[in-house]
Amino acid sequence: MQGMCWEVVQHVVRATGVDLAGEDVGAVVSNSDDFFDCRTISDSAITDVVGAHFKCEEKVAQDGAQAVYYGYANVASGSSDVVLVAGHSKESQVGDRNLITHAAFDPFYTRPVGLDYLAAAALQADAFLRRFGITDADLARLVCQQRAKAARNPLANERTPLSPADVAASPMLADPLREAYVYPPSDGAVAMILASEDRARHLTDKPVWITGLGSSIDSFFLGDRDLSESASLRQAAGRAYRMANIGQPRTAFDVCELSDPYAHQLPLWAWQLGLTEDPRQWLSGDLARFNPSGGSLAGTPQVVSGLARTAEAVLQLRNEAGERQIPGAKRALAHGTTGPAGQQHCVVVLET
Amino acid sequence: MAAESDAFVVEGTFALPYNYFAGRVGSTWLVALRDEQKIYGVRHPQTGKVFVPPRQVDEKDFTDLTGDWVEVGPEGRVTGFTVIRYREPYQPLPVPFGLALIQLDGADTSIVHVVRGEDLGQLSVGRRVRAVFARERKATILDIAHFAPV
Amino acid sequence: MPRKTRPVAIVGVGQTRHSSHREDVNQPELIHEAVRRAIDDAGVSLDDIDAVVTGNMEMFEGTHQPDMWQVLGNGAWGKPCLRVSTGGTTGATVFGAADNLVASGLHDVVLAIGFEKQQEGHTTGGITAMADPLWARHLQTGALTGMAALEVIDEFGHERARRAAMRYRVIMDQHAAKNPNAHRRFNLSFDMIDDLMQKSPPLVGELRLIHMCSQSDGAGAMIFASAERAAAINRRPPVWVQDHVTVHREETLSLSGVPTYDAHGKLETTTQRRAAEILFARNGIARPSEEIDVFEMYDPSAWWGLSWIRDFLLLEGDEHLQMVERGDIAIEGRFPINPSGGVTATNPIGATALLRPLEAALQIRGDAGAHQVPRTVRKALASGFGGTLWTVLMLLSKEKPDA
Amino acid sequence: MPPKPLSEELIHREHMARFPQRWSTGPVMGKFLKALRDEKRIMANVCPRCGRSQVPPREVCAVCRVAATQFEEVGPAGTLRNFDVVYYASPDPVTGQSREVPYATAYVELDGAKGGATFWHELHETDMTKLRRGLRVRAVFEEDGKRTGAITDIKYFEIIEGEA
Repeated sequence: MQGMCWEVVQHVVRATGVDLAGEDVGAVVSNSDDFFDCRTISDSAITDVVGAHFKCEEKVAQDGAQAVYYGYANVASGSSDVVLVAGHSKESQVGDRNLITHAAFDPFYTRPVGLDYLAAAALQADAFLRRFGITDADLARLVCQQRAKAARNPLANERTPLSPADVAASPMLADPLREAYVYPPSDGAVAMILASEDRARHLTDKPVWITGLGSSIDSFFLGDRDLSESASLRQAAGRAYRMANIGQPRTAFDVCELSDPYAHQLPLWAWQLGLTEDPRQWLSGDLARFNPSGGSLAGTPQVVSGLARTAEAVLQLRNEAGERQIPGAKRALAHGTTGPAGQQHCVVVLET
Repeated sequence: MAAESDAFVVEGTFALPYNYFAGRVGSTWLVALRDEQKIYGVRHPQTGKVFVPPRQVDEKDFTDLTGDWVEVGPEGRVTGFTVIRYREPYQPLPVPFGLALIQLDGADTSIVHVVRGEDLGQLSVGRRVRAVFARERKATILDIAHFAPV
Repeated sequence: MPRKTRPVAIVGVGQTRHSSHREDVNQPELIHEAVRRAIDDAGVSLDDIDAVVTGNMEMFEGTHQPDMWQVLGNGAWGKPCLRVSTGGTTGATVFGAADNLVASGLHDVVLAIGFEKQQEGHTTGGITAMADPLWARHLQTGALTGMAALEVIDEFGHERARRAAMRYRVIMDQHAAKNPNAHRRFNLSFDMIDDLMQKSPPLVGELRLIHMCSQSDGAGAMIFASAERAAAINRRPPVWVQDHVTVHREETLSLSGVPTYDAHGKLETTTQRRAAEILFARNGIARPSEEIDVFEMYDPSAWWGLSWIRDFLLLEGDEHLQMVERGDIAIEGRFPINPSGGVTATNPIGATALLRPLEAALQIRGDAGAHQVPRTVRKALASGFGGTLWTVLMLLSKEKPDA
Repeated sequence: MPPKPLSEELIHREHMARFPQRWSTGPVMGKFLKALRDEKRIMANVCPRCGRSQVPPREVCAVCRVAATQFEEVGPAGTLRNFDVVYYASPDPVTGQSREVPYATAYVELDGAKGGATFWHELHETDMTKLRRGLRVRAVFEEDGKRTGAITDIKYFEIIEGEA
């Protein structure tokens, strides 16, 4: 785990020339989860590798986009000029991820009936697909398309191409979610340097600016929500777009990196983000700019998913995304989600 | 210098004991399941909205909801469902089993519970179901053993 | 001068009555009590809150991503809600995050929440789970260690050290007796010191049961606002966040307090001393014990509390022992520490490091009731402790900091 | 209908959370554990900048923020720098079971370790009044065939009688 973090921290240190040993980094915002790590104070395991020995380190224990949100606040508050955001998660450590997310349900009303995030996602998929008449074949096509993108992304966990026949043979886990519609258990770490305008211009000749941030949380009980949509994502997006002065989200972004650990969430989020008015039609359109990385579905640990999506968006805007590069990308949207069936959402708008 | 080949995997366990408290509001609901075989909701004094499971306040406006308990169900309609086909130690039934959102008669929100008693392929939105209480009840939500089609 | 885009005020606080057992409420309901009181204290409505920062340590209650469930009571529905978690320092990290969120301009009014319901889990087992599973988990015993005691005993002698630690503990208990929200109140008196030194059951080495912090159920909430919003809310005298400093350290030391060494083989400083040096230098405080009017310290045990007085106040020699022996740290003393009774009295861990600045804010407002210190409090210091001897130090001020 | 009174009986539910774990040692810790298992040797790693030892080894030197790459054998004897005598029985999160008390844990400065680095382990001694800082102690290894590549391949440390 420490090795994994050190690798990504070294990468950003080399890329930016930030002096980790000196006073350059004012604060570290770490991002991890005690339950996935099965370790109280999961950040104490990585204090040394993120360079926080005798320094400020603060852990955001939600999806990584929230860590970006807080990292931004840390810089904008004036307290730090340079903030290292570093997230890690090793889902391989607990053999069965569902054991962990089951524990997110309250002990009296929702745990005894056997809920976990997979079951919650299935209930959401049921509601959303039914509302729009989206079929198993539609999702299968989407997943094959997205896997083909992942095959061009050397950072993706699952890069094996999928055919519709493979998907059809994929076992149904919880109707309508097949195994192929669920992200594989994944390990990973992500690091990112956030800096004030002055410092950013010194650290890189290709800074990417955070111009919009929005976050919101919905009700906990699944039966309190309309699972075929997401009020909190609409709120989060509205806030981010207001901050970034975006009036027409549908045409505003060259690249959208959305946290889609379950396949049906990509059209659902795209719709609730205002990127399309009709998610069914959207599925048959040109999806090149949506998750060119292959998305979370190709295997990003849930905890760092939004941080990884943000990092992908940054690579795109820096024109450093290799084979998956969207030419001339100027403005990107990155998104993260926490909790059962997307209870909480965080939206980040990035521009060159 | 350590090499990649020096790494190996150690198998182990993480285990800790817990003791959860339902609180007075939750206990009221659970005791009613056990002793009365009745399902209650809590009604918002202004909007009249009936919430199940019960909760102390409306999260959106902090209105106290504990003053007006209304009986709901035992019948209701399925508002969404899945069929669970993967196995976990914490599941209440052997797989496959139906897991459904059920809006009990008189309630404005749905609860999640298990459905059995018919071909799972027949499970559908709008389906009328009825709470089947367990013979031995222990003040848990599984005092409703499952929901069955009416 | 601390650098800050804009000043931030504390406009309302609320806490539960802390207790060993709260079977009558579930987790969101316990949080709700504190949140409701903070909102009432500030005289605002739920709609006035722009964002929420919350924190606890999920292994204590065994709830993964607990903020998801907590939304039933914490007021975060439909709002940005950040959860930070850094062990014992969690509440202080919540404090810092709320301050940063307002100072950044992202939000004008932020609700900060710390919470723990220790009764639902095993506190010591939960803390032990912080240790690396491959080399330390079978050795650690939560936050229990006698090494802090051993250090003080080695330096000042068995009799003086043990007596000073117990005197510190008795003073804390006398403070707790004046605080209706405090969890443990034993009515200890100085004439019981000899007896306690002999008879309180040992936990680890010279760390005895009476020295150690409690395990409490409780929550605290504070409302932070920009100067403009604070002026508009204006129900209580505003308390200003002057500054906060976080100093973490590597994990290899665990909680022992064994000294480590820097790159040159010299004894490293402590995170307490380092945080104090940064904070005081940045805020022009040359004589902390004279310029600061009250200190709410996260004292997980009487031994640590005693020992850290020296580090936090940048003292040398036995000055800290003398302060305790003379009674300087009592409510009516020259440098009151923990008029609330502190952490040996009350410890809902995720809330504890937020309760420190919360109590400090009450002292500045003059609203602490029976445990109000008998003087005008202009500057109040508060500390958080957690992780592997991590420190957060917070400075609150009656006067609005210069822009 | 009269309002329903809230329950006087308060319901609780006991639960043992149990998660199977697959801890990856990584190369650095892996090398340390394999040396215990295969060679009964305690390997520290050393910071290339400041030269301080770390036992167990870490990926980096936290002070210098550089990768710590070189390994050196330390111990098996050393000097007791600090210790705890534990009387309080707490659950072991690896098993969920309560531990037997009293037991002692020790911070040992192993011979050859630089920069004051100490190593934390169990100290086996039935007479707790003997314990004091500065005592000479040594690692006692698990017998051949029983070592598994775990920190417990060192069974405990024991006092070396007669050595100051």
